[in-house]
Amino acid sequence: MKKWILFIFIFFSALITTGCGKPFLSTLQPAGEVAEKQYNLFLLSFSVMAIVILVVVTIYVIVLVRFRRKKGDENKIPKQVAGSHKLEVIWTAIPILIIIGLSIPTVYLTFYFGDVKGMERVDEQGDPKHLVVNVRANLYWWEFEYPDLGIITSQDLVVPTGERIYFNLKASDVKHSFWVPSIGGKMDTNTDNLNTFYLEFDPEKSDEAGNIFYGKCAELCGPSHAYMDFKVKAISRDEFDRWVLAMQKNEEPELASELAVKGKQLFEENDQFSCISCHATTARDDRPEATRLGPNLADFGNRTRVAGYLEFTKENIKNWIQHPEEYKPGNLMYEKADFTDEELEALAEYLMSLKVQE
Amino acid sequence: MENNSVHRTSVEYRRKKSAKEMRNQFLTFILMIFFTVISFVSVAYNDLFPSNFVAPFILLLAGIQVIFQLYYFMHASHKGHEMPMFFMYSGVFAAFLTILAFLTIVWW
Amino acid sequence: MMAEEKYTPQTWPADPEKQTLEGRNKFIGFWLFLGGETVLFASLFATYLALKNKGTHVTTNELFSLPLVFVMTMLLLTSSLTSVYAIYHMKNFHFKKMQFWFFITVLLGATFLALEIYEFYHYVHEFDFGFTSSAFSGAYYTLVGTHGAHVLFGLGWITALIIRNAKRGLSLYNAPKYYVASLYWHFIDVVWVFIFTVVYLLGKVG
Amino acid sequence: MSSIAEKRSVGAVLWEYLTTVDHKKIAHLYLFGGGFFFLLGGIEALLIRIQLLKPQFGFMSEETFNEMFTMHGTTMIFLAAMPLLFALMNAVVPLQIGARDVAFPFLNSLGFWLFFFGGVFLNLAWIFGDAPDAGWTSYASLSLFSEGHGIDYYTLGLQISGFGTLISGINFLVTIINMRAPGMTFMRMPMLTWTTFIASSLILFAFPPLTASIFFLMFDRLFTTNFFDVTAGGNTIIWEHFFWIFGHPEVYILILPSFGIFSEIISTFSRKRLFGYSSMVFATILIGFLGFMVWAHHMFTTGLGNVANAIFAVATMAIAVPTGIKIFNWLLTMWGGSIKITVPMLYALGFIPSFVIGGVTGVMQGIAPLDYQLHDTYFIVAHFHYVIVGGVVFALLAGAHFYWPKMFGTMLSERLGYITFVLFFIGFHLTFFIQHFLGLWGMPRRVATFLSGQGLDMGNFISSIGAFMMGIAIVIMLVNIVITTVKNQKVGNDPWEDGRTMEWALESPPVYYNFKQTPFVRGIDTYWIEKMEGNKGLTPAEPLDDIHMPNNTIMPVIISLGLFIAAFGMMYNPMNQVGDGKPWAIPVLIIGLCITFGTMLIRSIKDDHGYHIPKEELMNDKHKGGIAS
Ligand code: HEA
Ligand code: HEA
Ligand SMILES: [Cu+2]
Repeated sequence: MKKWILFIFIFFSALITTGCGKPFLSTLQPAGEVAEKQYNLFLLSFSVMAIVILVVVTIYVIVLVRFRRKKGDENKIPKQVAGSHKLEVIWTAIPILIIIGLSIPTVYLTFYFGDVKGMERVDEQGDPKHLVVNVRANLYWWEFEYPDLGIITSQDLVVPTGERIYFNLKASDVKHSFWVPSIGGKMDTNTDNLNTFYLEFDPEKSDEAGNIFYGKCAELCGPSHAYMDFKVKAISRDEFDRWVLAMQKNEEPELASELAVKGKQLFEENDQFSCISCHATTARDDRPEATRLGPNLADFGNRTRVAGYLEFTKENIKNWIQHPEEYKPGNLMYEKADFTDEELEALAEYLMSLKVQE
Repeated sequence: MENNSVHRTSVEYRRKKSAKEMRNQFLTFILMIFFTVISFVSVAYNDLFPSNFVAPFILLLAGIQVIFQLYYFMHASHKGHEMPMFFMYSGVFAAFLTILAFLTIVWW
Repeated sequence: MMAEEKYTPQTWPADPEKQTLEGRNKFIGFWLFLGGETVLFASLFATYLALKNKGTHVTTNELFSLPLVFVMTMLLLTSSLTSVYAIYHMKNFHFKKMQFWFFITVLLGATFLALEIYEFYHYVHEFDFGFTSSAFSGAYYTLVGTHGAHVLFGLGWITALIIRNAKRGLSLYNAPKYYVASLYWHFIDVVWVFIFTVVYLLGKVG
Repeated sequence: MSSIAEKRSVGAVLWEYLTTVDHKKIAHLYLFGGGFFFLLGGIEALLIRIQLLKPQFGFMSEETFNEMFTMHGTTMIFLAAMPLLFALMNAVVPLQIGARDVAFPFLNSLGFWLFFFGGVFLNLAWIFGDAPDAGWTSYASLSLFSEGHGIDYYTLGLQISGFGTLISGINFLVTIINMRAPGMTFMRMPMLTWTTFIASSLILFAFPPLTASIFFLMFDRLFTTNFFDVTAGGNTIIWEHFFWIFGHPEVYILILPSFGIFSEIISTFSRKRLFGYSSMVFATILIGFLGFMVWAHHMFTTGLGNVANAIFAVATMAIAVPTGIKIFNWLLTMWGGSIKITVPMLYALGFIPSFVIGGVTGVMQGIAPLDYQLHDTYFIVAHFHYVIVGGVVFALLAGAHFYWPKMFGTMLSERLGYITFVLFFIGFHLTFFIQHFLGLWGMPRRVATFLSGQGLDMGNFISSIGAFMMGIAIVIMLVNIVITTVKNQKVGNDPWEDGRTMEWALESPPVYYNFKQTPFVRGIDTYWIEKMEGNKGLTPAEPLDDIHMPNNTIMPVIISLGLFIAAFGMMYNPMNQVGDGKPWAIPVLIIGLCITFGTMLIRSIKDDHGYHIPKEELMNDKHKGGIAS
């Protein structure tokens, strides 16, 4: 039996190193400072724990081998030992030392990760030194506001690599939690306060992972909790600046096709819903937060996923518009719509043409 | 049961003892009333005292009153109250932690 | 057996509440219960402190009036003393006097409760400060109301004891019952000491 | 069932169980009640694992999935694990300390029935539609948002059963404080009694915060108050604090009695007294104490601030020390012993490495900055199933096998027992070991499904397979129980032959008054001492005399039923958040409360002095009641 445990131990340890997890999601393949430090902490504590387990299992195996009741010993009465002062001191003291040892990095890193003073730091011109992103979690979608840049995106967070990015986190309906596993640990988005923390994306690791990371909601928030994914595009600072410029300039796109024009009309007024009343189509949405009821669609055409988790195809867009409840039960858009196929086609066409950059 | 005559003297002794205790309890009561009045006065005329003095002061008075209640009115000083007091203080400990947490790490 | 025996002042033992096993069990059990109640009230206090003056249109300062609370406090403190008297007489096997002092305790408690009801009524009607008005009001009414409910329960309990045993006199069977009822009553008083300090007085200070 | 019961009609047996105040019968009730809910919770677990068998399976809807794990967690913790522990505690603790019953037999029965009706109420949610779906933690923002009455079943059901638990806790405390036989000092008490004592104190102090916060949640949902409504000044973090101020001690409420059970089993089957008894006691107390100072380790990512996180992190890790003391004491108890491998012992042996794995992952989670990654992932799920299944469920299964003869007078089949153990043990590790890695690979917990292409398929598949092995194991155990009961082969007082504590000096099952004469305790492991001196039973501490016994009563059932009825009135009151108030609600509420309080009043007014078994009758009774001669 015990060999068996050892076997699975080795088997699974092998699994970590061979990397069953994916680089865009796994905490075991860190791609940023925070996750890196946490991974090291994991390795450290894991090794300590492995030793603890080893010690226990060693004694355990010895005991089982040596002290099983043998044939002929049925009436043997072992010595009734009350205890041993020395031994008890040893196994009290050693764990205390281990715990003290573990406490040092624990406390150090708690304060290290919790240090968000950089958020307010400014350069000589009085401009903020670091990028700050306001994250607002909503029932099954994410909004990312860049307050110093005056732009908003939804679902896809775009960040520059190689620098600390500070986040303000909050939720507008129920509690969620913001988590990009391979970049760093999570932080809750509460309904009653603002949480702050920072992350950093490693340029090389980002390239290796294809510049897209998966983010997840880590706090149960209702039926579609599992679908509340988001993507993080981690790109170089230059690329990022270009993207920001494009976003800031972003006007209503020129619509190439007739279909798209019709889609735009439908988007703005149709007899079922007024999409525009919830969704903005430019990145500079200056309406107050409470009225931004749906994800910003400015860069929709560049999304990698529909509704955060479906493959980005026209078919999926149409399905989503028609039956959102089927894909994200409990979402606050509407249960289902009654668009004709042409209308759906037009809407999808329009939405796919919403791109701030090619 | 015990011998009756022995009992009678012990009854008298007991009576005396509890009468004495009763006087103590009455004294305690007077003190409690006194403390209460002080508490109310120090708040009602709060221009007389700085408020960062009044708050800890009246809490202290409340604490003393509770000790009075426990040890004089509820006889916690008598024999046989070790276990009850152990559990009361454990409860006070849990209570203290809860209140401390709610005063410090619940944000608004 | 022992529990139903008839006693005289001479044979009546020193600690009547602890003479039978049932009595001792009741005694310890009730104290433990009070330990748990301590934590319960601490939870309510903690909540009150966290939600104090939150989301409300009237603050503690505007709401509370000290004279009324002072009178209530005096009533309850005195009732604590009267129940001490009652137990004193129980120990001396003076059944009538014990009943009398418990009766006074009930009267004082009932007056307290009436004033509290008046107070709540006043808040609701004068200040539009109802249970559901704000987070603060909810926390306030829950804390003070739970205390009030304890008073009510205590009144019912002691009254039931007085009536039930009126004809039977003291015995080792009912002595523990009286005793724990008085413990309960003191505990209610302890809680009130904190309520008038933390809720009312600090409400005026802070 | 016991042999006496079999001869009577079904109705009489039923009535006997409804009205019983005998701790041994109440133990049976807890065993069946808790066992029933364990199966229910287990079936829910299996359904969870079916849904997660493969990516985007669609075996059940997302709503149903949320209900499933919420009910699974709630049922397992409140309605299965705790009552099953109560079953064993009830069956054994009074016997271990030489008592004829618990301190408050009436309250003992009331505790059971409150638990039972609360549990039934909670589970009615499945029948009447919406089940609670905000997790067993029911975090306030989501639980206020939750549609339908699901959360109301949760609040009301847990409230009722919570009262029952609190009552039982106080009862055990008083029993252990007051009802010990002469000579049974605190430092001679068997470990199961000690752990029961400490766990009961945790119940005493941990349940009131839960009660308070559940009231808040109930008020918010049913009477539109604003405790957690942020827009009206409320604060959702209050709920989180309260839940964990309760929740963390709760897990020690579960594990400490389990430790007690293993202590008994390990020393029995090693034929040695417990190594380091006093440090075991000390460790138990310390765990209970520290258990109140670590709750915020469930909230590291909530944003309490660095100082709070650091303090709670260190406090959390500190619990490894007393727990380690226990582990090593068990190992050293076996060291130099004469270890006999029986079914209970197998579970104990399986427990040690499993629990250590679960414990050390707990310490890893205690490292706050690391927990930022681990929190709310399957790593957590793995951790707590390792400690709960590998600790508590193993203890329950071990205890059930170990004490079965004492509770029912028959011996469960060893062979089937081995098979159950092997299947359960392998299935358990298969299910939960891989979940550590699922979490590390980025799988959050409480997700109704996962997408393919994220590297999570294989792990989840393995995990589900393991769960089914556990399912088969449990079915085999049920078969074992049925076969054993049908065979009905009676066993003697000390069927394991190495019994050490007083319960093994008694008949299996003990006669209804347990001890004919209160025994005299001369040291740790009383019965062992007597056996070693060649005595056939315990030394009496008193001459044979009449025995005072409590009367049976139906009142506990009625009191609990009243609350059960009132709960419906509460739920459908016209102010409720769902907006489907019913005109009958308030009357029903009042009727229910009247039934409860009226019965309580009757109970307190009507004298109930119990009855006496006369000495003569005892002399003629063939039962020995544990006493030598
Ligand atoms: C029986 C139940 C039980 C037990 C005993 C424990 C025991 C422990 N638990 Fe666990 N825990 C749960 C049940 C339990 N837990 C549950 C149900 C949850 C999740 C709730 C939810 O969110 O739904 C949870 C969650 C949980 C968290 C929150 C994780 C998160 O959500 O982010 C944390 C964090 O610190 C934690 C820590 C611990 C620790 C440190 C112990 C310690 O007591 C363990 C101590 C034991 C050992 C360490 C092993 C033996 C010791 C030695 C061999 C000595 C040498 C060892 C060292 C020096 C390390 N637990
Ligand atoms: C005592 C506590 C306890 C116990 C024993 C278990 C036992 C099991 N649990 Fe656990 N579980 C929790 C407490 C417990 N659980 C808690 C608190 C949560 C968190 C909930 C939340 O997030 O809110 C949770 C969550 C949880 C999850 C995560 C859900 C999610 O986050 O999405 C999973 C998934 O695998 C799981 C699986 C299992 C399995 C496979 C078992 C197995 O060990 C079960 C084994 C038992 C059986 C298999 C019974 C078999 C029964 C039969 C075969 C019946 C047949 C007979 C008849 C019909 C007569 N549980
Ligand atoms: Cu915990």
